[in-house]
Amino acid sequence: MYDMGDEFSLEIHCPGTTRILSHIRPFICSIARDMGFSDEEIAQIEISVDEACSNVLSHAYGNSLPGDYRFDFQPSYQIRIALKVAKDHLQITINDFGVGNKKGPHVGVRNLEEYAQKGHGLGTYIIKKFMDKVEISYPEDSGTQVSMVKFLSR
Amino acid sequence: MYDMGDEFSLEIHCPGTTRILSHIRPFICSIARDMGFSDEEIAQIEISVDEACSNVLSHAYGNSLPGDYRFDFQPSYQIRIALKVAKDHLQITINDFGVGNKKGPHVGVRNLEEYAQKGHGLGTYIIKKFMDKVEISYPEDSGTQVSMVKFLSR
Amino acid sequence: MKTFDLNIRLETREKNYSLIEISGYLDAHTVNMFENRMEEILESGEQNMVLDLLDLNYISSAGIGALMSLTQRLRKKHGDLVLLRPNRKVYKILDLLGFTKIFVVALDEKEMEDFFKSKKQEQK
Amino acid sequence: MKTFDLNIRLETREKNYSLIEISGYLDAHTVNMFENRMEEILESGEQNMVLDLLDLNYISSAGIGALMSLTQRLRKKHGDLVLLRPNRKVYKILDLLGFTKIFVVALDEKEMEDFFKSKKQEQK
Ligand SMILES: Nc1ncnc2c1ncn2[C@@H]1O[C@H](COP(=O)(O)OP(=O)(O)O)[C@@H](O)[C@H]1O
Ligand SMILES: Nc1ncnc2c1ncn2[C@@H]1O[C@H](COP(=O)(O)OP(=O)(O)O)[C@@H](O)[C@H]1O
Repeated sequence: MYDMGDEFSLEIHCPGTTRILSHIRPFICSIARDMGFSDEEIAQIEISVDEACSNVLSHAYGNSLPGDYRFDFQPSYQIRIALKVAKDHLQITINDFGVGNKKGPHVGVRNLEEYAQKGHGLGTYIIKKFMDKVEISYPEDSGTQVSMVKFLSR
Repeated sequence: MYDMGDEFSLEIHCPGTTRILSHIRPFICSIARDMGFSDEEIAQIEISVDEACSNVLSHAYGNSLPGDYRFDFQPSYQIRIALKVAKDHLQITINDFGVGNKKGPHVGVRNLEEYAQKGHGLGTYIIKKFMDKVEISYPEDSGTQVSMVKFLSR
Repeated sequence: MKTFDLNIRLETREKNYSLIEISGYLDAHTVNMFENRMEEILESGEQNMVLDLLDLNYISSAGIGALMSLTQRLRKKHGDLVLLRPNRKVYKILDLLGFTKIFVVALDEKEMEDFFKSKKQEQK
Repeated sequence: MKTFDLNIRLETREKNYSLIEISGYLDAHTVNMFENRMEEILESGEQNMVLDLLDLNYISSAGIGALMSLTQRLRKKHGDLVLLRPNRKVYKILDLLGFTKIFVVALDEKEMEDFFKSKKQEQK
């Protein structure tokens, strides 16, 4: 576990391509494992980060509609992932430089019945279900910011 | 393999703590594997990046001498790792904001006999042995920059 | 050698179902390939599909969404989709989200065969 | 539960050597812990040490350096360090760098015992 007495932060800046997702996941899992999260919690953190990043790819850069997964490769489209590793929690903040909330509110479904009908909105549902704190905001200089926190249970 | 027709880049900014090394490694390996490098080549890339990062921790921020491994945790001390994924090669550039070449030239041993005597200088030896191109420079606004390239053999 | 992101292998076509092995990960990157392959199998007239998930290491909402619409389409044809022996991690994610109540999940081949038997019984 | 970075377990003290299991990774982060533990065993008067590397997943120059100075110290006492069954990856790195010519590497227990036998012979 991190016994350095102090928290620390790190950042990843990567291009908006789906290919990157499978590389981000082991990195996040490695850090979560090292902090002492359980296998189940690690899986929850892994998918939550993946969902937020996938959303950037499918929504932030404006060439797709909800439910329409077209993940074009556009290298100038960035995702920034900031991690703050603290004694009792992990905070992950995902930023993009896309459309923000101009396309409509960033909300997920409320339950699986709603999802079964609509066929989209599951990503945000997952993040809210698995993380202890979730904040979605729209910084002026950037598109969307999704900030999530998971506390260590022990 | 990356068949997007174009290369892309990504960056990691992380604190100068040895704990980070074990998280960087799987990330680098995941990308190298995806590019199509062999297991042996992946292991070579993994250790080369690890050596360059370890050198930042032991030398860049000025509280240790060659051969004296004291890896103090100082969160303001940063390592920047930039990856350029291209069709036929992977370029990795490691930057720090430390002492640069003020402490003396950045050279490793020439062979293992020299290493057996001196007891240090192995890191640079490894990087030069395993990577196809290595450039060490001292940018004005930063400490040391180690840039390394590995070509895909197929 | 490169390990593939997603491998899809049509294992057998039994009398009542197609058995398809899915290995690797099913995320936003691989979901298109998955959907295209499933489309081909659907178009061949299949009513029941069994996905062997033993070597599936990861699934995200993109993958779950693809499983969802596949299930819905097969059920419209009075068929079904069976998820066979997902690993602990994939099962846990599906379960925590409530999808084990929506999908037919079979932990082993016996459970899968029992499902098809009892279904046949019902349809009589 | 946290999987440890580096685990060191003194397995047996045979007549002629200590067998120590090393699992995890041996890098700049874990090398201090490794050196401290080895120091304790050295101070207990041990002349020959066998490190069982079966579950060692990674080694960097920091780890190699620690093995190097351990080897040099044991050889001064007319003893030796044996690296027992390193995995493919660790072996490959040591080999590509030329360290399999400097260290005593035993691919299995028989090779290790043969090494000690032939050494005994020599010393007679
Ligand atoms: N990074 C983003 N940029 C812009 N809009 C977003 C972003 N992330 C999510 N959204 C919006 O929030 C909605 C809900 O997202 P989500 O719950 O993941 O479901 P889905 O991706 O299936 O639509 C999206 O349809 C989109 O309108
Ligand atoms: N990031 C760095 N900043 C400053 N000096 C460095 C850096 N990396 C390497 N050096 C210098 O280069 C020398 C050789 O490094 P290396 O071959 O890794 O061996 P070692 O770390 O065992 O000394 C170091 O002793 C140090 O003086």
